[in-house]
Amino acid sequence: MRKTEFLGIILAGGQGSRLKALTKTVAKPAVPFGGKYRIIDFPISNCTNSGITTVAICTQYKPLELTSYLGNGAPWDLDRAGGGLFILPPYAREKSADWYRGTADAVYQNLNFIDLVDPEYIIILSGDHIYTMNYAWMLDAHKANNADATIGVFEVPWEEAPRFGIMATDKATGRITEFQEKPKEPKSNLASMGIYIFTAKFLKKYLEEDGVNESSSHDFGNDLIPKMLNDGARMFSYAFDGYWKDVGTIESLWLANMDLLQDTPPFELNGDWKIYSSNPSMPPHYIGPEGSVKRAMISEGAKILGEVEHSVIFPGASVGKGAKVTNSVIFPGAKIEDGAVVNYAILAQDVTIKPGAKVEGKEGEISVIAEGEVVG
Amino acid sequence: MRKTEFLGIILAGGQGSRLKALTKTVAKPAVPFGGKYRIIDFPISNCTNSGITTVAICTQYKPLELTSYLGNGAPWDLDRAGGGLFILPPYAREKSADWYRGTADAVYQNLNFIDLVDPEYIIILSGDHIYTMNYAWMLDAHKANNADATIGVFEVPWEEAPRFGIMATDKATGRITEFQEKPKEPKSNLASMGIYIFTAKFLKKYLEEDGVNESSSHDFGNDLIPKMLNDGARMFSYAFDGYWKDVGTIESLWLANMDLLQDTPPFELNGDWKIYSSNPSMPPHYIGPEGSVKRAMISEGAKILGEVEHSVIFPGASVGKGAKVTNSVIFPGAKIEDGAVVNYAILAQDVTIKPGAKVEGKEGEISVIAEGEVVG
Amino acid sequence: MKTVVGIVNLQESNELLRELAATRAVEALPFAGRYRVVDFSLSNMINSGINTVGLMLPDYSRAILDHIRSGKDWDLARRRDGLTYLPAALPGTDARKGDLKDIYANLDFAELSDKRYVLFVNASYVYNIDFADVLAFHKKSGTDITMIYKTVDEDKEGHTISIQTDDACNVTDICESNGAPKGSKVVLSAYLMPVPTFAYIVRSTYERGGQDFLIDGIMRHAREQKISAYEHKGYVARINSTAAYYKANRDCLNPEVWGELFMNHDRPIFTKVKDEVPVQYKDTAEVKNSLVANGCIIRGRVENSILFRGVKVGKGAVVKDSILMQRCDVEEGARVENIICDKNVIITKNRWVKGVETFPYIITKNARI
Amino acid sequence: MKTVVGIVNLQESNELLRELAATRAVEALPFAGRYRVVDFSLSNMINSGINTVGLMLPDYSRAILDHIRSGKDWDLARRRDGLTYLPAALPGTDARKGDLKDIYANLDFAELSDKRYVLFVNASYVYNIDFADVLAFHKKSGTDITMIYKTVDEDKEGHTISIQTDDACNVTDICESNGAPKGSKVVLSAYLMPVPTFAYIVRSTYERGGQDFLIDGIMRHAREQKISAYEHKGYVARINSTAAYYKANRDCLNPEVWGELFMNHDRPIFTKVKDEVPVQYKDTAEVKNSLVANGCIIRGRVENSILFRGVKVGKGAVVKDSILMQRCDVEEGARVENIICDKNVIITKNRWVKGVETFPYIITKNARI
Repeated sequence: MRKTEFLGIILAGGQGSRLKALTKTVAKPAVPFGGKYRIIDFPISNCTNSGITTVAICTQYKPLELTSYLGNGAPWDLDRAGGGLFILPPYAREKSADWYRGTADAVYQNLNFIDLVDPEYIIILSGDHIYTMNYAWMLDAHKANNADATIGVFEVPWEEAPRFGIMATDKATGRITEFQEKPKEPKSNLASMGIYIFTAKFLKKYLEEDGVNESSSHDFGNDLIPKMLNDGARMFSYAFDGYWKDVGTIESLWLANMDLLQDTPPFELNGDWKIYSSNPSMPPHYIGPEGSVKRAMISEGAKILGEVEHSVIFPGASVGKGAKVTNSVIFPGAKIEDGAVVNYAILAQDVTIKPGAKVEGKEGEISVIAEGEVVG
Repeated sequence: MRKTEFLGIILAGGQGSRLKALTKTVAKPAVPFGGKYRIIDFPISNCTNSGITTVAICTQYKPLELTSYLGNGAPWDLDRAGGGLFILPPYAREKSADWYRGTADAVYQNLNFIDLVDPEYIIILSGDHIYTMNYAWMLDAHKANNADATIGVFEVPWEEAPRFGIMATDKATGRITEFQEKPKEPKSNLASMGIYIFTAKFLKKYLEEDGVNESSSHDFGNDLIPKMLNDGARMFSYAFDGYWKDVGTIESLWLANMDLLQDTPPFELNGDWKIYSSNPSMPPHYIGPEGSVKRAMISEGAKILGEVEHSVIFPGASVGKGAKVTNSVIFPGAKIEDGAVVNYAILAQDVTIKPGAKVEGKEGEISVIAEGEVVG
Repeated sequence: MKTVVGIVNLQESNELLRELAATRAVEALPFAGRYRVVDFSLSNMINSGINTVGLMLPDYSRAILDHIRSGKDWDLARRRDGLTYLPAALPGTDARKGDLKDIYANLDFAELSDKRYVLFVNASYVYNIDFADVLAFHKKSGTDITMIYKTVDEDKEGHTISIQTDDACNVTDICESNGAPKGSKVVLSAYLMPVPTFAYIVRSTYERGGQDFLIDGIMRHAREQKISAYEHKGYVARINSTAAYYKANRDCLNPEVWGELFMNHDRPIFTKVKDEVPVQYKDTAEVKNSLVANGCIIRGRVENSILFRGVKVGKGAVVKDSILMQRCDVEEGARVENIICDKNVIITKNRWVKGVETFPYIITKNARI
Repeated sequence: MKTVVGIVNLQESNELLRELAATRAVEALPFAGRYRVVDFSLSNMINSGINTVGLMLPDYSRAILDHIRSGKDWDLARRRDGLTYLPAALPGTDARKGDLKDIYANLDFAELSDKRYVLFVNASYVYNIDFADVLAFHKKSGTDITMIYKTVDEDKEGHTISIQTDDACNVTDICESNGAPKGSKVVLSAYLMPVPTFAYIVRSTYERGGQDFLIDGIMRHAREQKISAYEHKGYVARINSTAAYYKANRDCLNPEVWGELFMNHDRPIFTKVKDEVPVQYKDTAEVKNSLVANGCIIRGRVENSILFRGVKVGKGAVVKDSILMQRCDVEEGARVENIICDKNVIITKNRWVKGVETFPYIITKNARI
């Protein structure tokens, strides 16, 4: 294995239990998003675009589909000799065998992997968030500050600050003075995005201490960051002002998809910063002679013979003649047969809506049909 | 993931505890062999050469170095779109988290992976043996016999039969009539090689039964094969008459290496059936003006300034001026400095023998120096 | 199919394709919104289990090399087997025209491949086939050579080679003609035969002054070699003129053709992956009977058209019966009908452009109208 | 180095290389038992972090295409960036000789790459360098172009371009000569400059009738552009004649050169992987001061020689001061001295062959002596 300067570690074990039916068979990072992507495509593509060539993905809950999706890393150009994509499940060891005890534990349990790669800097990312960001610039800031740790933050409205992990900083330098986890009286409105760059040696020291500390919950936010701050480490904030979304609930997932349909979306997928994903080898989608599509995002292999409005349609989905799909998100391979009606819904992979059947939710109460189910 | 007809599963979790110092940091399948290979190169290369394009490797003990060695499977041409090499460690699950309970359990725990690949036939291999074999021919026999299972066997001397799992067969058809595990009174001298082809559906049924059977030891040889035979399944033997070696002890590992040095080796590595391995990107080895090499196998990047006889030298190892290496196996990167003497020894990776120092074993008592150690 | 080595011939004459093929080989022409013509031959081989493929580079090799690169998107970037580029014979060594010279220069590729059969295909045809069926047919036929044909269901124009067969599917006559009536058995320029037979035909024909593999090689040896014919019953298009190109693209607007060519789960057509965003339809979009590739942004009206990746259609713009290649931009209020726009064409605001169906108006690369 | 696009020029004249380069480019010559000359340029780029590399195909492109294929063994089979083959300009469009025509035809490769700098190297040189140092030097120098040179430590023969520099490492004169005395600053035909500068030089020179990048492009613009010179202090060999080829191979028998070129842990030289077995030395082997590649089987005496993959030396045979390429077979009792055997040569039993050191005897491919 080749030495790399900057190692990416993506924590992709999240169960995403608030996504209910959508995470019955897959982990949250493998949930489809935006007409062709999976959530995890965003942090991985950010890594590739930031020039990070060795990326480790810590899996846990329902790892199989995620592992199969990631394959050998080729879609993200991470099928590299002596580097590339590594999947790190919480494997059973000689003596103990547990799921990762916390976010920090997932990294701690893989310290021997880190030693093998021997990076100078490590970025810890979450596999759950939708955003585009150049981590190379964040590393530049980390180096310029001669920092031990740099934490990505974004401004939230003051009234929402109590819901987040808040970083109080020195305005002039960005140095973090205090960390407050969901504070009643926030000292700042800079919330942590769960993106950390650490100088590798520094991180290893803290992980080794934390790993054997019985009273720790082994979480970056709860345990390591406060401890580091207490010890007077050089920790800086790095402000991000783009689109950033945790799509942790059905409503937020639906809403983030609908965001893409605005005339000028708050989040531009179409720029130079490409999001890569595993490709389904399908032709351009087909709109039939009686089809109609308005305010929609539609992907390859879809076949639209009916009407689609204000919806996101994934590869290989089909909408039959006279069928009507509105305000909905249709995952790959779902079939909406002739005359069926789908409104305010998310249909998971390979769902079938029989001719004339109806799936109708409403705003704030999105209807969800789980993978493979047949309605009507 | 693409459907494949013939899935290879290699059980590579073996601790190889009888290899002592050599398996302190790596699993047995990752132990070097034959001047440039690792043991696991043999079954993987056999798969590639037999046209098997999806290969799963069940790891367990010390998986990290093995995982890193296997990389994305490119050396074996297994970095394929929708197939290729998959590493299956015994990952911790929601409820339970254990090491594989037995050889069959390693496969049982990965039934969902098998469903994803959806093969018609599965070959189960061990990652511990040195041999070359065309599994495609074995599959042809399996199909021709319309078999449920086909087991690779080789003839052993009758007096050694009690040490093996023995298959009593019908001479005319090769159909297995009885299986005896280390029998005192063997009914045949056909020993099982631990190579099984199963029709996938048939195997799944037995694995599912066995997986929940509390009284089973979850082992192919102990549990599944006898049960299948009892049930009257169509099980056939497939005779192999080439070189086959379990290099499970220091002596047998040393001996198998020495076998390669015979004037006409019992095991030809130089034929059309290539053994692939991860390549170290090193130049042809250099023999110095005062060097001398006789009856030896020497690989790339080695630098021989002294004397080498009846020994196997791996990539990047060096033998200093006036040093003498005889009857030994020198793993990658080991340094034998000027004037040192090594006889009847195995030096593991990156061992250093200081100038003038001596490491001397004798036949039947091979000296072993563990990875990274410095002698003298 | 591990016993077959595939050779893809990129030597289709491009004289009838006018501006479209001025700087690229016919086989490099963009097709059906996302593909290049050559993708079909390569994908057919891979899907049939042929892993050793030689690609005979045409004179204008740049577009092909750019498209295929390492062969990774076809899973042909392999250490053994996989894709091998076969460069054309050096100019100057021989003044002859035709493909035979280049086949002769690369004959050792097939001979040294350790394979038993050669599948030699001309890549200017669009179809989706399982060559394993052809191999099974060939083995059963007991003949020396198997060629693939299509019984055409309408009159065909242009240079055509057609065959006559007996009841046992053996070829009794091969002839060259200009056009072929409905019902003719038209050759798809795809041949399966043992490597030694292939080498014998190429060598003996070339060394006696032959120029063309089909005409000089196969036709001249038709008496001496037993030839059987395998009928491909599915959709076939041959891209040998602008009209044929235009028609074949529009055929893909038939959901049955679209499904047969592209949505066969066991035989997908692979192409270079570009990671475009799904199509964005805005409020004012009106789209009927069209193929729209990822990366497009549609605000206007699109009918009976094929839009390649990254095309923009502005508000109030109309695109009818047209093919717009990568990154064309039809600005607000513009109107195009029966045209083929090559890459990066801009039709500026309110501009109208119209060709006729039988002779579509071709607008060359990077033009701004 | 992510801001640099690499272009590898394979246009070294092969006239001085006699039979060895009769059917392959100089850059495709086998070297040091396992490599091809082009491996150094490619590996230097990859090891320096340059991931976008264009390879300008020579006239005889077959050997290069066979060697590099998808670029996978150099980790250049990538979806983005990675390796792009740049075909030569079409013959017939222009009768000029020289490399400039082909550079001009492929100029858009650099211009469309989104990179800030071009590193343009001639691949007929053998050395191991970190181009990141060159980039740092270039940025610090504030000049338009940086070229790499080597101060030669002995008199050089053959066509040479050498430079004069001032104390600030800026080039004050460039001249072409036949041979260069010890201490000359000899150009390695490797240039680093911003993409627009490169495009300007190529375009303005070619469009005014220039033929050669170095002579017409760089030398003619030397007054107008500020040029700095980066000294490479390590080992360098230029492969431009049989004598140079023979000497460079034998230089690798010096453990220091061997170590510097090949055993630098951060900068390995990549090549096509062949999966050969380690060398088998039998009881009667006697080997001194030699490089022996995997796959060889040695039963005889080998001295001061380089043996490529799969060479066999029989019992009682002697190989002295020679280079034996892939799969040569020196049978029992044969004796070869000061010869270069191309691939697959067989020296039959008891046959003696001897050349002289300054003009080694070349035995062409597949010969049986």
